[in-house]
Parts: sequence; structure tokens; C-alpha cells
Amino acid sequence: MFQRFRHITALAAAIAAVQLLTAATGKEFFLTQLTMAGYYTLVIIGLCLLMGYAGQISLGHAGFFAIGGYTSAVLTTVDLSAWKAAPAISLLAKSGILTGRADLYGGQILTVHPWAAFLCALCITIVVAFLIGVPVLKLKGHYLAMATLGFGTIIYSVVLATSRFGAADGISSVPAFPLLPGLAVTGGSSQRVANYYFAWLLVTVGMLLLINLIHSRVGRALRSIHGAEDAAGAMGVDAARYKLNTFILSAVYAAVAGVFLTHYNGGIGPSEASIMKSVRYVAIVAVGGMGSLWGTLIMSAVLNFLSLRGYFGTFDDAVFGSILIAVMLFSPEGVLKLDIRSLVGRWIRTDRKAGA
Amino acid sequence: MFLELFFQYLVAGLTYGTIYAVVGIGFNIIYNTTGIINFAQGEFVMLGGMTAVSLHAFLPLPLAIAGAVLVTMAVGGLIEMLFIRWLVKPSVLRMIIITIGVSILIREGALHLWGEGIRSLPYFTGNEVSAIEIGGVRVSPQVLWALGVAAIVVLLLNVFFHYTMLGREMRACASNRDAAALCGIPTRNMVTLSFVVSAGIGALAGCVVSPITQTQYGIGAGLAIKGFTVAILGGLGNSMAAVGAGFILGILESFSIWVMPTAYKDAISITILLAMLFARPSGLFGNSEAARLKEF
Amino acid sequence: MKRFRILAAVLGIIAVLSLPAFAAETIKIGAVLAVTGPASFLGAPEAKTLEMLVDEVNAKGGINGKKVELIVKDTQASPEKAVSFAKQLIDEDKVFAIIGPSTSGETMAIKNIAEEGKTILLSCAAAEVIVNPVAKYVFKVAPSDRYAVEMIFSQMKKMGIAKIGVLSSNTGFGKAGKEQIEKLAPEHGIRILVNEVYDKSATDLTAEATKIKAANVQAVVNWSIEPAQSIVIKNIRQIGLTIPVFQSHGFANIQYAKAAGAAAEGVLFPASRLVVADSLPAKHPQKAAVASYKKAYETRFKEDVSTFGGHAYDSLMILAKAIEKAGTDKEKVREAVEATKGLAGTAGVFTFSATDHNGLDMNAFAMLTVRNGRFAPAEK
Amino acid sequence: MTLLEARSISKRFGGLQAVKDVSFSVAQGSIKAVIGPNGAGKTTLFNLLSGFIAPDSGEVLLRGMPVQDLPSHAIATRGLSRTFQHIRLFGGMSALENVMVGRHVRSRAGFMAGMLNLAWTRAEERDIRDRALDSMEFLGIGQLAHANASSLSYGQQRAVELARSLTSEPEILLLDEPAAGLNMRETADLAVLITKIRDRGITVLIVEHDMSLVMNISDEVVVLSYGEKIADNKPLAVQKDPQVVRVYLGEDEC
Repeated sequence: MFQRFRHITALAAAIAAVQLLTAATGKEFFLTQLTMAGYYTLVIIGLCLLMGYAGQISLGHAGFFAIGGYTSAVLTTVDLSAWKAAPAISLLAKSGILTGRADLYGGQILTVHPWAAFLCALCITIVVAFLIGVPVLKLKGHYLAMATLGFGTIIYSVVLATSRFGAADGISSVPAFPLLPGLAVTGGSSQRVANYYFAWLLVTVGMLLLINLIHSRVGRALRSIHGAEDAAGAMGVDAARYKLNTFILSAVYAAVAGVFLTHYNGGIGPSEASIMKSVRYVAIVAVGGMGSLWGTLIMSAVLNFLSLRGYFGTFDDAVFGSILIAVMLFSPEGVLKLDIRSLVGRWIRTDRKAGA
Repeated sequence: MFLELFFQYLVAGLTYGTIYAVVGIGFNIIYNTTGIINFAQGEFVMLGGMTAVSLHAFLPLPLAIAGAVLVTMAVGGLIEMLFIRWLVKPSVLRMIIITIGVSILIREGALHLWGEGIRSLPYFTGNEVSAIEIGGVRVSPQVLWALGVAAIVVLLLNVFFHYTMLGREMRACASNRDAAALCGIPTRNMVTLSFVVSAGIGALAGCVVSPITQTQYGIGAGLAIKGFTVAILGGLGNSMAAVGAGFILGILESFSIWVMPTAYKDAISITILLAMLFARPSGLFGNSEAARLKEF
Repeated sequence: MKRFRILAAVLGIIAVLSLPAFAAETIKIGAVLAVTGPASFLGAPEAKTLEMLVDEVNAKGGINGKKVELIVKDTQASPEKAVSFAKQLIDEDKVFAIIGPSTSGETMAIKNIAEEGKTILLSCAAAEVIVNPVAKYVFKVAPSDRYAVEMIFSQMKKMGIAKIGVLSSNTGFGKAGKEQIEKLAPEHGIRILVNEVYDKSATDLTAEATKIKAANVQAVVNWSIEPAQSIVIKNIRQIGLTIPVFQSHGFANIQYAKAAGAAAEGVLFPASRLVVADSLPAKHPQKAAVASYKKAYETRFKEDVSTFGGHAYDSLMILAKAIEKAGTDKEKVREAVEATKGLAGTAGVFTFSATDHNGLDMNAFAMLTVRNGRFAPAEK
Repeated sequence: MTLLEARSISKRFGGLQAVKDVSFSVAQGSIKAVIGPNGAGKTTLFNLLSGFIAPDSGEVLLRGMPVQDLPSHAIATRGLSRTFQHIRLFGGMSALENVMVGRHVRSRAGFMAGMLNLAWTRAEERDIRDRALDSMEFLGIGQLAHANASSLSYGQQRAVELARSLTSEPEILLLDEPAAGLNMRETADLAVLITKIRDRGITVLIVEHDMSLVMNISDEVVVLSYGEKIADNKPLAVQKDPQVVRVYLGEDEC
């Protein structure tokens, strides 16, 4: 109980410390990539709950990210001013659901307000996750992997085929997302620090909710399903419903991240929906340790940050693949479980033997 | 005209289907002995094609293909020995993640070795424009080559797994590794062997489809997804079923192009596939009891 | 002991790498390119070209005596990475200008960022929307698809073609071309009977070809930059279609013609003069630029030039000329780029203005065909 | 009053008729035993009653309500709890957590409440913990609360499993061969324990293939042979039933 809050407090402190450190060393630009990494981390901790605690794999989670991002992007960029006269549109405009703004070239356009778009994106995600989850979660093992992969492929190819979604170009010129007066989710450098804190606030809150959840009655039920599904059933745990709810919850995490990252980047492209992205999410969960939210959080922050900074140049994928293999070979429970001392010890011993 | 079109689309579907099927078979071989899906299977196809093209620069075609198959088999065996062999009771997920990592490494290695350019082997018979015409329906001879090779491979595999000692031992490994080990079967070698065999089949597939699909360093991932799809749809572990499922997927795609915009081809075919999977959760030709035994 | 030495060496390398580069008197130029990943056909030659050019420029003593420092970032064709890198280059590395991105989607994703960061962006992607409407700092050096399409349509008029089928790949390149074809076809009295988009990684396109065959069109236009464009002409010929096939300027890479072999014979496509550099008349304005780039690239990388590498060449040349003229004040250089007139590059002769940030016209293209496995001018 | 009733239920697996036309009822507050030699269909019968498999025909009534088509978790919610012949504890959880899962049916915190960790959820959580500890104390395994479930001995695991079921305060408890693997002394303790559980107001239905445990404590005994019911009576009467005697003498128990 207290440990929970200690961890969360430590996370909050670490977030603040990183910001202060970047400010002190004049590296505040790092916050841009750290912010983006924060949103991807939100997706990944949601997926960690699904994989590590409900024991269900999803190779289609980029699809949910894309549903969130694209819904918000479309609704906040499609200009409705041509229909201003229509009663329905003017009613929506009066109620504040629609909002007018100037576009990049000085024209005045009328679009859905980002908050309304956000709610819309959440609703769509929940409905889609429900409709997909009911049949998909009946499958097991490789068949489940295949079905979720199929879902991801469908979202990807729909996004890529539909001109409303910008086809291969994606959607750009997505406006800022107003949070509070003077605070908005946007890529502008003046809001860099605020956006960093907002992204990681979302992660912290998301983490707190998940940690509460896994220590609650539901979390116990999820772990019992993982341990012995039939016995869990005999104890009254409705495995199908719990899996479905977890699936929806993790989809919502992905969609929320999708919405905010899209506003932060000012756009979204089909690569966010691609299968490789989904595979990356799953791989980071595995590297972080399947049942370890903290390990996953750390690995996600580190790997995404490094990748977004382009540290590995054209070897980005190769480095990622090597890390995957190395962690799975030497520390299959995730990096946090890596027993460094024994590894180093073994290394030194073999060294001595070789020297002798 | 309608009938002619129908058959032309059917031929197109068979072409797609053959490509998917030959990749799908490779998945099944490793699955059959280890119970894992090797996501680097698509990379074996790419490696086979690329190596054959490189060897063809100074070797006649049949030798180049044989050489490419051998090289890829060696790579397959090496991968198993480096990354899989010494793991003690690895979980299925762990193995899957490792194979994903390996597939990324092979792909990146190929990029830095061969560059991003495209290559292809020459058509085994005829050239880029030749086709065999049957009643107004035209089909490239290379498609027949691919079909023939797929048929022979499936046949040989069936013979191998059911009528040879080695094949039976590999199957014993698949159904119960501990029991197989108790019976004195060197299970570790069997796993290596399955990687070697499936790498070889992947490479052969890569050579025979190379004139049709062309070969580039990144081709593996897309093929692997399709191959995985048909292996699952057919029912894991059954090579014949994978071929059947490959044709179903190919024909679905082809006919979806006939009636719908091509851009939605994948969305349509995968939707139908998922519907089939929901109706028969253990694959079209699979056995539900057997499927239940093989879970994560 | 030996391990210690290795460790020390590794630490030393890391320390050297993390030292700030000699900041004094260099001109930093950023490049955001899809070097690997699905658009590596564009990004890889672009990156190689820039690398080569910067070496060349620096060997000659740099621009106005200042060395050029190139920072290449590989986006793998992902807009989100392009965004991250663009911000990094502008805010952090304080680059003078950015070359790239390779694809339209990525360019559109960072158009605002360049604009707000007041940094010159010289995009190598083709889509019209990049420069229309005009953004102050955003230029593009790839010829607009509009001119390629118009060239194809005027050729069709000569050949008496009025009904066509259109195929394109699901990439930014394919999409931009398709949109121009759809827009311009009515003006040229051309009807599109089939209009299909295929997957960029398609491995066989017989069904698409069959759809074209069933529609009884007089010609096919295919718009893509991927290997699929070789596959599609093979499949068209294999099912017995003999109608003329037009390709986009994305076909101007000899490896595609080689991959299609006999099926490539007679394919018509608009292309920059770069690909027929050898057969250009000596007095052609582009001759010098085109021939020297082709020679340098092919000797250094042992592979054929492509027009995409040429775009990178053009962007750096335009930038270098502007810096030579205006010095190292970003604002003045921007104006100098905008004032570029009659600069012969690989893609054509550039003449920018405040309303035209592309600077090319239909003259950028010549109609080419494939004859005996080689690119050759199509007879007029 | 009848708490649980089976009405001519049958189940066939391929060629094997595992349970054939079996009917019986369990009175509230009683201990009833189902016995029979190996392969008589006892475990199948249990799986049918607890919703793990659905009968081909026939009805299962729990307090007069048909439940044969309900999934196991729904039946558990209606007050039926069971243990397993092969112990099914949740690996990776402590013994206490295992027992706390037993309280699932009598608590209500869902996803939202769990994530927000509201005051009432915390109170409920404390209550679950207290009751789980109570059950463990009742079975004399309180000291094992924080041990990892999979590190316990066989007998301790059995006890944890039983505690898990008891924590749900079931109306009826189904015990699947609880004496398997126990020595005579432990079996005797178990007999006492089962009576104590009954005295708490929990109806007990127990499966055994060994008559000795059940004869002393059961109010009624059902005997199965090859899937069919051959006797259903007081223990003494069953022991004298010639058909039962024949079945048991004819079988060689290991």
C-alpha cells in the first residue's frame, strides 16, 4: 500500500529531476523527444496490463493508437464552414462543440473542438475494442496473435486506402489541444516544458490507476485467470468479461496516447498504425518484463527516447532487434530482473580462468 | 467474356496463393517440432532469393539456387544454435520475441550487405512477357514452376514426416518433447534440423517466386505476415492445410479486386479470414482438440 | 587486464563522440531522409548524394571558405520521426537549412515546424500541396507531378488515346500522381475507366492487370516508385494486354527497367534529363550539372543514378549558390533562394519566385522510353 | 429442503458414456458423498454440477433454479464452490492472495473502483483480507499466509484450496477427492474438519472413491458405477446393498 505511493512519488520526482537536469545542462531540447516517448509509454503500460496481467497478446495495438489519433485529427481539421448555414451545424457551433480558428494560410475554418473530438475518439475506441474483443478473446495462443495482427492490418490498410484519412500522406495541420488557459498540447517550443509535464502527468496518473487496479479485487482476479483459468471460474471470476474489460482499458490507453501525440506532433501518418509499430510495443513489454509495469515503463521511456533522437542512425531497427534478443536470452523476465552481479561475477570468473 | 475473366482472376488468385502457401509451409515445419512460430521465416525467403541472385552472377541458375538453399540452411541452423539451442525450457513468447529480433537483424544485415535495390532471378522458362494460354486465360510459366515446386515440397514433407525415421522422430518431438527425449531422440538436434529444413524450404520458395515477386531486403516481413496468416488459417502444423489456406487467401484477394477497389484488398480478405477464424477457432482444417494442447 | 584496455578504449571513443564538433565557422545543414524502411528507394540515394557532395564541397574549401557540416537523420519514412528530427535540427543543432524529407507525408508533417522555426526547408518530395499554398520557408526541388501528368496526356493526345486505366501505389508518391491525373484528365478529354490503388509491397498484380484488361482501355498509366512498377508491366504483358503503358517519372531508375526485362520495352515515361545524360546535346543547359553528378555518383557508389538522388543534389546546389551570394544570414539566404533564376540542376532549370517555390516547369521532363533494355528518348 | 438437485443428467465423450441418466438431490445442511470406483464418472458428475461442462441432457437445479447451461463462474456466484482433484492454485500469488480470490463472489469492486482505489474499495479490500485470514486460521494454516502458493507442500496446498472455497461462504461446497494423498491420520482430521464445515451451515457434497472416509460423516451416499447411479441411501444401507458390494469387490483398487 505505502510502497505503491512511494513508487509513484519516486516516478514524479524522477520526472521533475529529469526536467531540472535538462534545464541545468542546457539540454531542454531533449524534452521534445521525452514528451513523445511519454505518450508511447502510455500505450505500452496499457499493453503491459493486457499481456502481463490478463495474459493476452495483442499484435494490433497500434490500431487503437491510430483510431484515437486519426479520429481526433480528422474531426479537428475537416472544415465545416461550408455547411455553416445548416441547422445541425449551427446548433453544434453554438453549443461550443464546433470551434472556429485560423488555418496556416490565414483562412478561417470551422472544425470540431478538440475536447469534443477527444470524447468522440474515446467512444469509438471503446466500441471498436468491444466489437473486436468479444470474438478475438475467445481465441488462444498463436491464433489470438494472428487475429489481433489481422485487426491491426485492417486498420492500417483502411487508413492507407481512405483519402479522408490522407491516405499515405496522413493528416497534418492538426491544431493545438487546449487544456487550460495558456496551456495547450502543441509542439511549439514555448510550451515545451509544460507539454513534457503534461505527457508524463498522464503517464503517472495512468500508472497509478493501473497499480491500484492490479492490487485490487480485479487485479487479483486477472492474475488468477493467468494462474489457472478454470479454478478462477470456479471462484466466480468471469474470465471472458475480465479479459474483455482489460482489452478495452488498454485500448483506451492507446487511444488517449494517440489523441495527444497527434496534437503534439500536429499530425499523424499511417506509419503509426503499421504492424511494425504494434510489434515494437509488444517487444518493449517483453523486454521490460511481462508482468512488470515499472520495468516496461523504464524500457519504453529509454528505448523510445533513443530511437526518436535518432541515436542509432540507420541502425535503429538493428539495435532494437539486438536489444530484444539480448534481453530475451539473458534476462527473459525483463531487464529489471537481470541479475547483474551474478552475470558480472561469472564474467570475471571466466576471465580469471582464461588468464590462469 | 465473363468466364474468361473469372478464370483469369482465378489464375491471379492461384499465383498469390502459391506465394503465400510456400511461405506458410515453412512456418509449419518449425512449429511442428518446437511449437513456436518463427517470425524470421520471411527472411529465409528473402535470403534465398538474394543469395541466389548474387550467386547467379557467376554460376548457372540451378547451381545458384542450390547454393542459395544451402547457404540459407546453414544460416537457419546457425540461428538455432546461437539463439535457441541453449535456452532451458523457454516460454513460447520468449521464443517468438527472439525470432522477431532475429528477423529484424537479418533484414538490417541484408540492407547493409545488398543495399535497398531490387533484384530478381531470370524466369526459369520463357521471359518476363511469355505466358501459356489456355482458352483465353493466360498464365506465366513461372507460376506453374512455383505451383510445381510447392506440390513437390508438400509431397516430400509428407513422406518425410510420415515414412522416415527422422521425420517420425521430429514429430515425436513436437507432440511431447520430454517423452521424445526419454525415448532417446536427440530433441535438440531435431529442433536444429527443423530450422535447417524450414530455412531450406523458405530459400527454395524465395528462388522460385523471385522472378514473380522480385527480391528486396524488406520483402520478408510482408511475406511472413501472409505466411503466418495462412499457416494459422489452415490450422497450425498441417502443411497441406497451409497450401489450401494459401489458395483461399489468394483467391479471396483476387476476387475482392474484381468487385471492390484494390486499395481495400487486405482489409476485405483479412476481415473474411477473421470471420472464418471466429467460426472455427482452430483453423479451417485444424482439429480443435489438438489446437487446445498448444497454447502459450 | 585486456578487458580493461578495451573498456578504456570504448570509454575514450564515447568521450570523443560526445565532444561538441568544432563549431567554429561551419555551416550546419540538416537532412531528414527515409534512408531505410519502405521509402529507402528515395532516401538512400539522397543520403549518399549529400554525403558525396558535402565531401566535394569541403574538399574545395567549403562555401565562402566555410566548411559544411551535414547531419543526416533517418526517418524510416515515419512522419512522427520526421517531426522529432526536424525539431531537433532546428532547436538544438540550429541548422542553417533542412534538406528533405523524402516523402510528401513527412514533408507536410514538418511544414509548420520549419515555418515556425524560420528554417529553410528544401523538400525532395513531389506533392503539389508542399508549395501550394506557399509557405515562406518551404521549397521543393522535385518537379510537380502536374507537369509529368501533362506530358503524358499530351503524348496520349498525339497517339489518339482517350480511355485509360490508372494504377498507383499506396504511397505519398502514388497518391499525389493519382490526384493530378484525376484533376487534369477532364481538361485533356481523357476518361479514366479504371482507377486502382495497390499495396506498395505488392508481390503480384495479375488481378489488377485483369481488371484493366476487362475495362477495354487504350492505355495504362502506372504511378509508383516501388518495385511493384516492374511487376505490374510484367503482369500486364503476361495476360496478353498489348496497349501502351505509361509510367511515372518514378520509373526513371534503370534497375526497374532491368527487373521488368522484356516487359519494359516500349514503356513511355516522363523523366528528368539526368537519366539520359549521355545522349543530351552538349549545349543543353543541364548538360554540365547532369553529367558531372552522374559521373561522380556512379564512380563513387558503383550504382546507377536515380532522379531522387538528383533532388538531393539540386537542393544542396541551390542552397550553396544562395549562401555564396547572401552569406550566412538565414533570412537573406531565404530571399536568395527565392530569387534563384535559371539555375540548371539535375531535375531542370530552377527559377523560384515569391509565389513559386518549386521553380520548375514542364521543361523539366523529357518523354523517354525503354529500347533494348536502355532508356532512350521517345520519338516525337 | 433440497439445495442441489440433478435430474437425469447424461454426458457422453465420443464413444464413452461418462454419466448416464443420473438423478439425486442434496438436502440443505447435510453432507452427501458420491463414491464409486475409478472411472465411475464422479469427476465428470462434479464438472457437470459446477458448470465446467454442460450435460447432453437433463437438468441441474440449484435452489430450484436450472443452472445446467450457466458457465462455472455464474454458478459460483449462485453459491456453489468447489475444489479440484488435482489442486489448482494460482501460481505466482501468495497463499493469502489465493484465498482472497475466494471472496470474489462476495465483493463488488470493479475496474473503475479498483483503479480509483476509493474509500469503500479500501474497506472492502480490508474485509476480504480479514475474512481470508479467518478461513486460514480456521484451517490452521494462518502462518502460511505470505508464503508463495507454489512453494507449499501438497497437504498445505490442499488446505489453501479449501480455505479459498470457504472464504466465499458458499451455500454448498463440492470437494473432489479431498483425501487423495493423505495418510490415515490426516484423513481422520479431514473428516472432523468436514463436519465442522457442515456445522458452519455449509452443505457439503464430497467425491471419494474410498468408502472409509465418507461412511462416518455422510448423511447420504450416492454410488456410481460406469456412469450410472446404483445406490442412493444412508451409509449403512449402502454398505449392505448387494449391488454396491459386488461393484466394490469386483474392482481392484490400487
